[in-house]
Amino acid sequence: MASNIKIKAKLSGDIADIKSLMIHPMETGARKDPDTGELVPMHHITQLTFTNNDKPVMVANFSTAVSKNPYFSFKFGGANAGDKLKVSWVDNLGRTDELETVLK
Amino acid sequence: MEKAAAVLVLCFATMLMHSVALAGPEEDRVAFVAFFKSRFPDIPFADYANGIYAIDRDAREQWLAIEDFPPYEFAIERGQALWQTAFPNGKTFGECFAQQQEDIRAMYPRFDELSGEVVTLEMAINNCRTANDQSLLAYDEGGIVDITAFLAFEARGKKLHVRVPDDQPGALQAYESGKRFYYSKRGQMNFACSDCHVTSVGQYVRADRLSSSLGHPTHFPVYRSKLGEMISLHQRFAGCVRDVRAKPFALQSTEFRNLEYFLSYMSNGLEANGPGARK
Amino acid sequence: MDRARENRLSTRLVVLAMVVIASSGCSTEFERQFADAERLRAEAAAAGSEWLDTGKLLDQASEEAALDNMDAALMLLEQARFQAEMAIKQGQREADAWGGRVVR
Amino acid sequence: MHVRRRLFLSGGIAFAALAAMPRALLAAAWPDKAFSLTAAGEAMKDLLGTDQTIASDKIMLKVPEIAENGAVVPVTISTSLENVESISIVVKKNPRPLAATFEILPGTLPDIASRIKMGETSDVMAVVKTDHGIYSTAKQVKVTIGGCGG
Repeated sequence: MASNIKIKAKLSGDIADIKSLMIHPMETGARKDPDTGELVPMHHITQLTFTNNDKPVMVANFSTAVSKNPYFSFKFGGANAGDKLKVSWVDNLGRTDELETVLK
Repeated sequence: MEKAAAVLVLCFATMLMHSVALAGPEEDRVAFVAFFKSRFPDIPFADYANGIYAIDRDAREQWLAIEDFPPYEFAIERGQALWQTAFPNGKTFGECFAQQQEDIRAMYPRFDELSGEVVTLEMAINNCRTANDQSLLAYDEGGIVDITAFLAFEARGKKLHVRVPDDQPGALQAYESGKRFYYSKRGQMNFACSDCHVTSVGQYVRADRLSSSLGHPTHFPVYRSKLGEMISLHQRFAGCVRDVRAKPFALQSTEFRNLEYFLSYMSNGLEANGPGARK
Repeated sequence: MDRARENRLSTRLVVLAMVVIASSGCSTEFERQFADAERLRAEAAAAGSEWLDTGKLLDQASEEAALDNMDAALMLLEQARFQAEMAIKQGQREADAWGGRVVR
Repeated sequence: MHVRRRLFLSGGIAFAALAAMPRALLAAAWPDKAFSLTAAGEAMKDLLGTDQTIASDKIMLKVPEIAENGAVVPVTISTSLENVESISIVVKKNPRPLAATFEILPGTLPDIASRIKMGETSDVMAVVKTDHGIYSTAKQVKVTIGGCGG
């Protein structure tokens, strides 16, 4: 089963450059279904959290204005090869997803 | 004497007409490439594989930002899983193809002498399923688009190599029919493909710049930002036909397959660089 | 979307069948004009030059006719017929004209 | 609130995080009110306590001049300002102007990128909160009506 989150991590010295991409509709709640003409209910990621060896390094708060299949990148210091980076999100319906990767 | 001269002129004119009408695919392609070279002298041939971003420098930067981590990576991954999953009889997709995995994309579309028609990659995938007693995949759904995304990715860097074999008259016929489709006006807007993508290439239609047909088929399937999903080349064809307010043909119809055959031949020599990201 | 199109198409066929049956007896002005416009649409379709909205106009015409809005229905038929005729002419014109656009 | 609770229950991270960084987590509640407000100033007041920001040339905001597609506008923000606590993206003319806000936790660099939706041509503001003030820079992004692209 392919994951619905992808992470690309690059270490330069102790700086980790983290890029992430996830599958999510990010529905604004204002869009009409072209077939039925009915409003598609709001459905979006609210919070995206990254931890490195269980230490939080980034909390990203999203509105519906983040594009469908969201992309987010950031950098943090004090990283080492072998660190365990974990990303997880929660959306407004309470659904979650997560992925763990090892920094190289 | 005068009469003889007239006959000679007539003969010459007929010969000229013949040579024009009988311009083969290779002559067509050379002229096609030369047209774009004269329209955009500064764009290197290879860059046409990047589609509209060869022409639109402003948009190119946004495209590169998306290509940095493109949403189609999920499609490649899903496609790879589908490709590698064996059929119930234990055989795999790979066994249906004569080429190595990375060589498949650039060889399609191809003319199949046996069935007498153009076979696209999508069709070949479904033919493989039929051969293994599997149901056909729908051409407007994810599965087949994902598989072509995977094969496109595997083929990156391989040059398009579509052939119209001399010894197969059906192949030339299919090519000619695609060429005719391409240059025929259609729809309420009365536009031919070539009106936008040759004659007016690079100009604006409202806020959009018209892309070059040289390089049109190299990067499919594409992730369309406006849809938030992957689409095939034929889905794009259908979109264009609808835009000129003509009734679109079915995905993988003879019309669209022949059009793909012609367009792909025009882009021979460009690198396959799909899947792509488009607005 | 495709399903909706199929449904419309089958509605059109049913209407056409009704028209054919009716025309054996005393057919109304609408039925005659519908059959005529539909025949032209089919001719354009066979030539591969059908326009986008012609079928939609025919569907709308039969909807209006079902509601007994005959003026509106006949006007829509007239538009459909005009489109179909133009599409057929376009196809005939292009049988030769396309060659003049080929890049040489 | 229940959204936060679900995140806590969803895995071990939250408990580990709670022990390690209580202050950071407290600051990280999803700001539902700020996200729901329809005026940029009000949203900023709710999120940051003020809509007054100091214009700064130490904030690098990279956005396209003309968006290829309003559905996917790449935004990159970085800053050389010290002690950054958060970075926010505000799209003045969006129906709900606050697009996203990022907690820059200790050790994390103030250097982020994302892709956002824009309904129409608007100023895009990068708002940087540090321990000594709130700074911003803005650029206009033109959003055009297309429909025939690619």
